[in-house]
Amino acid sequence: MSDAAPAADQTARLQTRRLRLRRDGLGSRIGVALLLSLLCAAALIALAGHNPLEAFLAIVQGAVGSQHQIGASLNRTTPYLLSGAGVALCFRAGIINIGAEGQIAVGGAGAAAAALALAGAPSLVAIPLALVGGALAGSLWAGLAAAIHLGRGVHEVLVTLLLNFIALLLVQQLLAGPLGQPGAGFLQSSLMPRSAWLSHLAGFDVHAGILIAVVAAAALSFVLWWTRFGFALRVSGSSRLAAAYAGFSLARLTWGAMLTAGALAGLAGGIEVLGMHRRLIEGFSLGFGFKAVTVALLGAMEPLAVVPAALFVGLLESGSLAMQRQIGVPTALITVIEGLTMLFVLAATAARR
Amino acid sequence: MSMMLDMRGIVRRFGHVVANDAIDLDVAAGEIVGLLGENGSGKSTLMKVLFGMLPPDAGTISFRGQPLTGHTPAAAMAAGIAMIHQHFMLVDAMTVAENVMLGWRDAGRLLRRKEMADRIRDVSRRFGLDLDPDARVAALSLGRRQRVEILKAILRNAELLVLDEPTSNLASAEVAELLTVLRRLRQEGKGIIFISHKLPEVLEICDKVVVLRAGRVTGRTSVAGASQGMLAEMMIGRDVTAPRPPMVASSPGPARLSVKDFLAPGLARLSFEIRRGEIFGVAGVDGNGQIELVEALAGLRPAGSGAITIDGHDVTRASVAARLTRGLAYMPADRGTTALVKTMSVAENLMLRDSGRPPYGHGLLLTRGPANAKARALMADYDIRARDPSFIAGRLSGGNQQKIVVARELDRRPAVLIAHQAAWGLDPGATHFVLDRMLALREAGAAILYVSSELEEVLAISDRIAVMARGGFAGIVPRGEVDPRQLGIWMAGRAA
Amino acid sequence: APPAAAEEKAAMLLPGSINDQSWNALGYSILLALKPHGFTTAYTENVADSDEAEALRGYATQGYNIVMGHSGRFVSAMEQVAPDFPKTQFIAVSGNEGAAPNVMSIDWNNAQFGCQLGVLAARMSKSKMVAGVYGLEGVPNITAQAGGFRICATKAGAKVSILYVKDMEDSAAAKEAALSLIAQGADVITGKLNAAEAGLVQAAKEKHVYVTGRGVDQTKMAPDAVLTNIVEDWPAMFGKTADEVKAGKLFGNFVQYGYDTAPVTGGSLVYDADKPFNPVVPAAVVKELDDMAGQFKAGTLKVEPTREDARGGS
Amino acid sequence: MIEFLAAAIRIATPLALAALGGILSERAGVFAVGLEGMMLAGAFAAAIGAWATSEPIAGLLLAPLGGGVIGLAVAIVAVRFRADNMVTGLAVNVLALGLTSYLMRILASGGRPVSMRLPLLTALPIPALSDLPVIGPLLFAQPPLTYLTALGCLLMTLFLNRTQAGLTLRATGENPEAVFASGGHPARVRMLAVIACGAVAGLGGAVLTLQQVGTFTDGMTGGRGYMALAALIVGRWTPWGAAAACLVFGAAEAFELRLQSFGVPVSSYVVQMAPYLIALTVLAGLGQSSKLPAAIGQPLPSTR
Ligand SMILES: Nc1ncnc2c1ncn2[C@@H]1O[C@H](COP(=O)(O)OP(=O)(O)OP(=O)(O)O)[C@@H](O)[C@H]1O
Ligand SMILES: Nc1ncnc2c1ncn2[C@@H]1O[C@H](COP(=O)(O)OP(=O)(O)OP(=O)(O)O)[C@@H](O)[C@H]1O
Ligand SMILES: [Mg+2]
Ligand SMILES: [Mg+2]
Repeated sequence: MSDAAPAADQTARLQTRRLRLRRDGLGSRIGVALLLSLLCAAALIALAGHNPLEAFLAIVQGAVGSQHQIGASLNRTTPYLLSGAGVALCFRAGIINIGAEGQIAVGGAGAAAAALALAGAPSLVAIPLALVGGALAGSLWAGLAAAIHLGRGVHEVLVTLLLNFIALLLVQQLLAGPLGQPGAGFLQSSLMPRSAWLSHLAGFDVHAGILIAVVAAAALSFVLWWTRFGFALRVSGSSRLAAAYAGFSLARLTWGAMLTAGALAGLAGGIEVLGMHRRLIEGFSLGFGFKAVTVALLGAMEPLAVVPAALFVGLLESGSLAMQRQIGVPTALITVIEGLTMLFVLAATAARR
Repeated sequence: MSMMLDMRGIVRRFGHVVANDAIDLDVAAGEIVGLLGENGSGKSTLMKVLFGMLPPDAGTISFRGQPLTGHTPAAAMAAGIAMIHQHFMLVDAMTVAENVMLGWRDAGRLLRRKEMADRIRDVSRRFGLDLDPDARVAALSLGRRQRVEILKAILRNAELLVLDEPTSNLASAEVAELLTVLRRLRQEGKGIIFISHKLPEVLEICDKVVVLRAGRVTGRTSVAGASQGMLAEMMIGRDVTAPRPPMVASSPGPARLSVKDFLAPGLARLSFEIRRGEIFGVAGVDGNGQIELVEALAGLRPAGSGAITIDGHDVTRASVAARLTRGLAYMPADRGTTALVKTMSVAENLMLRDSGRPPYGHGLLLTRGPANAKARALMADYDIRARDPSFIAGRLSGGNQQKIVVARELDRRPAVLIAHQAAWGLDPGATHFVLDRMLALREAGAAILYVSSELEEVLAISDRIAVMARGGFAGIVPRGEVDPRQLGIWMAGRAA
Repeated sequence: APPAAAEEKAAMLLPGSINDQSWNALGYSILLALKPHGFTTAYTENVADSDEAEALRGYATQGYNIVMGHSGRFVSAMEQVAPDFPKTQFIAVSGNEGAAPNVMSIDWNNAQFGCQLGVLAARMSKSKMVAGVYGLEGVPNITAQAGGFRICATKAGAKVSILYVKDMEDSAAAKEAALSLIAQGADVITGKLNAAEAGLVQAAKEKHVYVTGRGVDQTKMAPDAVLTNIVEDWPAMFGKTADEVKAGKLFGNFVQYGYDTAPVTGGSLVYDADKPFNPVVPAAVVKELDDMAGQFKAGTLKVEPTREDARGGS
Repeated sequence: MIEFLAAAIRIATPLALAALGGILSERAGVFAVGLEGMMLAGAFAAAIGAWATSEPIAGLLLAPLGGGVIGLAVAIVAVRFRADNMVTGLAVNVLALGLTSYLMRILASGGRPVSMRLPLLTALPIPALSDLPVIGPLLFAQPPLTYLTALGCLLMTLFLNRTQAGLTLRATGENPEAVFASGGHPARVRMLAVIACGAVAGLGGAVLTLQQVGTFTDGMTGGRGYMALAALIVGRWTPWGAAAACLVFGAAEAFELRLQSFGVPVSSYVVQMAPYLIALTVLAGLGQSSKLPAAIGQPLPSTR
């Protein structure tokens, strides 16, 4: 067979996919949803007595107004991208994993423990091992959820949720105990050894995490569309009966998806610790997990599309800080925008299902 | 004579399909009208329009002198129409009494449970329905469930009763009981619309018959003096009866599929063998263990005890994947959610069970180029009419969807094929095609288990025929020795 | 950016909402207190932990001379950001470490005030059982106050029980914790919580026991139940530093105010505008507490609580 | 001991009210993940009502409205637009958190923070009964919303089992087609059920503001909605069962506080895990939730 045939097939496939996107108008419907939530936000800003345009301008400037701001936004994007891609993978398989929050927390602790243990090791050893430590810890936590879910038939939403609460307490316990910095003014670990700091990219205040995250999202997209495992996940997400009929083990798929998502969330935690705080600090993971769900949804559960989705949330949040600094619109507004966006996107994408 | 129901010029379209094309239908009090027609001829649609579940695109309905337009099921019921759907509309988790009270004004806003239970017992006794108001519907047989539906209609004083294929799920004893009840209702002056594909019972119970074809009325006749052949001709029109594929007596080879002392929930102990080049047909009323049997063989349900071997290899506890590797193919009856993933493309559905093997995949990876090429080839071979392999399977017509399943399962050159309702919902051409492929597979030496509730189909292609009743085989006969009366007795051998 | 014409600017980052009627509201008042010292002010509330560095950097970039973080948790982020802004003074409220040259922590001596509350509680208790409700076990200023409370109340002859709640903002849970302690016989309750402090006062009010609060507002909530409040005098602590920063000085140390740093003591016990204690507190007890303050000032009395002193349980 | 039970009852009350609401929603076939947001909105509305009028009754009237608004959002997105129930629930939780905090800020409008000191609903001892030994003070000297919770269990049980509306609601969660075919409106039933769920859960939130704390703070429900959700599953979707499960959770939390007082050798963080571990253990012990309403989470077929 000539090489031309598959290539032709591929372009045909891409074309139909693009056509399908256009015909279903998925992209434009998400666009309308975003627009609607911004309109609602504008109304709320006006209600608070501020000028919505001015506020949005402040958000934009705060998000991309300078090289530094861009870097900050990218850093903010990183954990959302990583954990959101993992959540998207689970959602694809029909597993509602809302445990990213706890997995990030535990992952951060794992990375911190590894980095502290590796004091003295060169960066080339310390950073990868610490990140692996974070990913492993996140996986472990997600695995625990999978085990309870599969073993005892408890709904995954409840398991992952309850484990979130436990994970946060666990990290506090670690900080009050073995990982804590003696005499520190707060629940925090000692500073990581410098060799474990995730370096900044030249010229930007952005750490290497964003690269890892983009690579991970691309890898996940590859897994989803080009591997048998991804195929099985997609089948089971569409119909569990069909997946069983196809000979895929639902339990194994659940393990696979949960462990992968856990590893990514753990990695996100590790990157936060090594790249942002340079130490494990109480509450560093609060709220990431639920936003990962927003991001996965916004990205229509497609890891590559999670990139712009995470970027959107990252920009929005880093911009919103600037908004409050400059014109005093409360940041709670951003939570409102996120909630509204989720709702509108849900309605928009479900309408034609 | 003034008609109880008067439907005039009903038109209903679904996209390009004209399901009802200017249909007129009258029913008088104390009359049973048979509604006949091939699959997809528009019977159910017409009834849904009558019952207010679908708005018509044109036409008028008048019931007992009152016009019915833009109505809802609630309004239809209030007017005195009751509908018994092909798939029962009962809540399994609730009791008979609760199902009866659901949505019924007389039950009161504050439910009068005791009074209702008494009334249920009363009517149930009067019509010989034998229903316990406190029984949970989930625990009732299909025949009983249907009686619950009839009970609902009687209790609500329905004047017009619509029964959409009420007998297709019933054993013959149950059918007889149903017909008795219907006669009784006719005596009481109710009107009845009776939809069925089974001509003998139509001739037995109906007063007149209306025949639909492709959404139009192609015949009306009074039953007196009508014959089955006449009705069949009105239904099928110029199309001659489906040609029966020629069967050559098979030369029995060694056993390929063997089932010994097999026991699983919902099944009685089963033992049988299917040999090389043999089609083993399983007939019987749906719900007698067919689904349990095929799914257990396919590896989708846990086995209780006993042994299943394929070509001498024990697969009793093997996974679905392991059975696939041993050469077991399976066409499930549930096309919608098991056999196909409707949101995925034709190509992806063709590789559903073979994604780990060339040309679809290699190791952990999918090989999309070769997979698409293969899909094109299969689409040509099996006449799957889709624009290209990336077309979404759920948007194809039912027949083309089924062809995907057939292509996928046969292309693997299976040693053993389990086909469950393989021609379900297919038009005659497509049915013919599927049966042809089965026979070709038989020639190639496979062992085939062909399970269908359509006796005709089973008789047409099986070397041996078994009848399933109450989870076991009521009897097995070779093709040459089939006695239709005996088959009927076996089929009815199921508790009411 | 062009140098702002001799404009002095101070910004405050708050970990929670300024509406919590407790810790963050206090932080907001610190900021307001800098206005008379000639600063224009700005604040950001609900700063997530992951945003701390970013928010600090944002204000520093905008040319704020003083950038404050209203929790010890900000120290870590300040240490990261400060080297890039050598002219900005970063101050962590209630941290306990500094970093030269421009990250400082300011706190008050929790142990001294905790100790005073311990004696007050022991004296006012009829059951000789007193209790404290805290959050974040192991954080130094919590350890200091809870430990100081236990050491001194025990010395004064009372049995002490300490409970930690999961969330310093969850008043319903804190109230429940207080109720459980009262049920066990405690008749004076103290604590160091944020929004949840109101739960303690509410519980004491309902069960007719005594409580200490964290601000005169809480006296208004339950004038009969509240014995006194620790009113943290952050404006004074910060005002002093702010003036020096304005004069061009930078600090990289940890300053702890207390009775020994008078006249700025970092805090005081206040019942309402003109009284330090609820009138039910006997004069003898008031005198005893005043004497303690004197001893702290003179350095003759020192309390140095350990994690063990602040442990949960009785 | 009595105190311990009293504590369990207090902690259980907001959970139980929310769980009662959740039963309405889940029995009608919509997962009640949004309980947290509904409670929070209810707590907020109650606080606003009581603060603006200085009358706790006004808060009591507004609370169902607050929760109901969130219920309406779920109803529109999950029922009308047929979006995934779980994710919709999570989304409204985020929305409620943001919206209540934001509106609090608007009230404060940049200046001095509003200091909400709300009048609390006081205990209403039932004459005679409250004088009974032991159970008198325990059961018959409660504040109004606690009585309402018990009454709610009773009414809800009657409603579900003894009324046409309750029958229809249950049937909608089991088999909406059957409801449709018997003349009902499954979509309407689900919408109403979810809105009612919001209203009842809103009262659950009001317990916190009007009966326990007397003020509103951001995110003050602190995960109680999720515990209520777990409770109604443990309680097998029955009002008394869910209430019993809430009492178990309440007892677990009361136990956790007392455990700390005994001075166990682990830190408070470990002890604080107890309620969640207990919930998880109970759920795992129950195993497969076999009696889940059959059609829960399944969108209604479109009429198109
Ligand atoms: N909801 C629908 N959407 C699109 N097409 C429909 C729909 N319902 C029915 N049709 C089409 O209308 C035609 C008539 O269908 P109908 O169900 O009335 O047939 P029927 O006579 O009841 O067939 P059967 O004997 O199989 O029950 C068919 O072509 C069918 O595919
Ligand atoms: N044949 C059917 N059997 C069962 N359910 C159906 C059938 N056809 C449609 N439905 C679904 O049942 C629901 C009917 O609910 P309902 O009648 O309350 O909604 P509606 O008709 O959209 O609106 P309204 O309440 O305003 O009349 C619809 O969601 C519809 O999709
Ligand atoms: Mg039909
Ligand atoms: Mg039919």
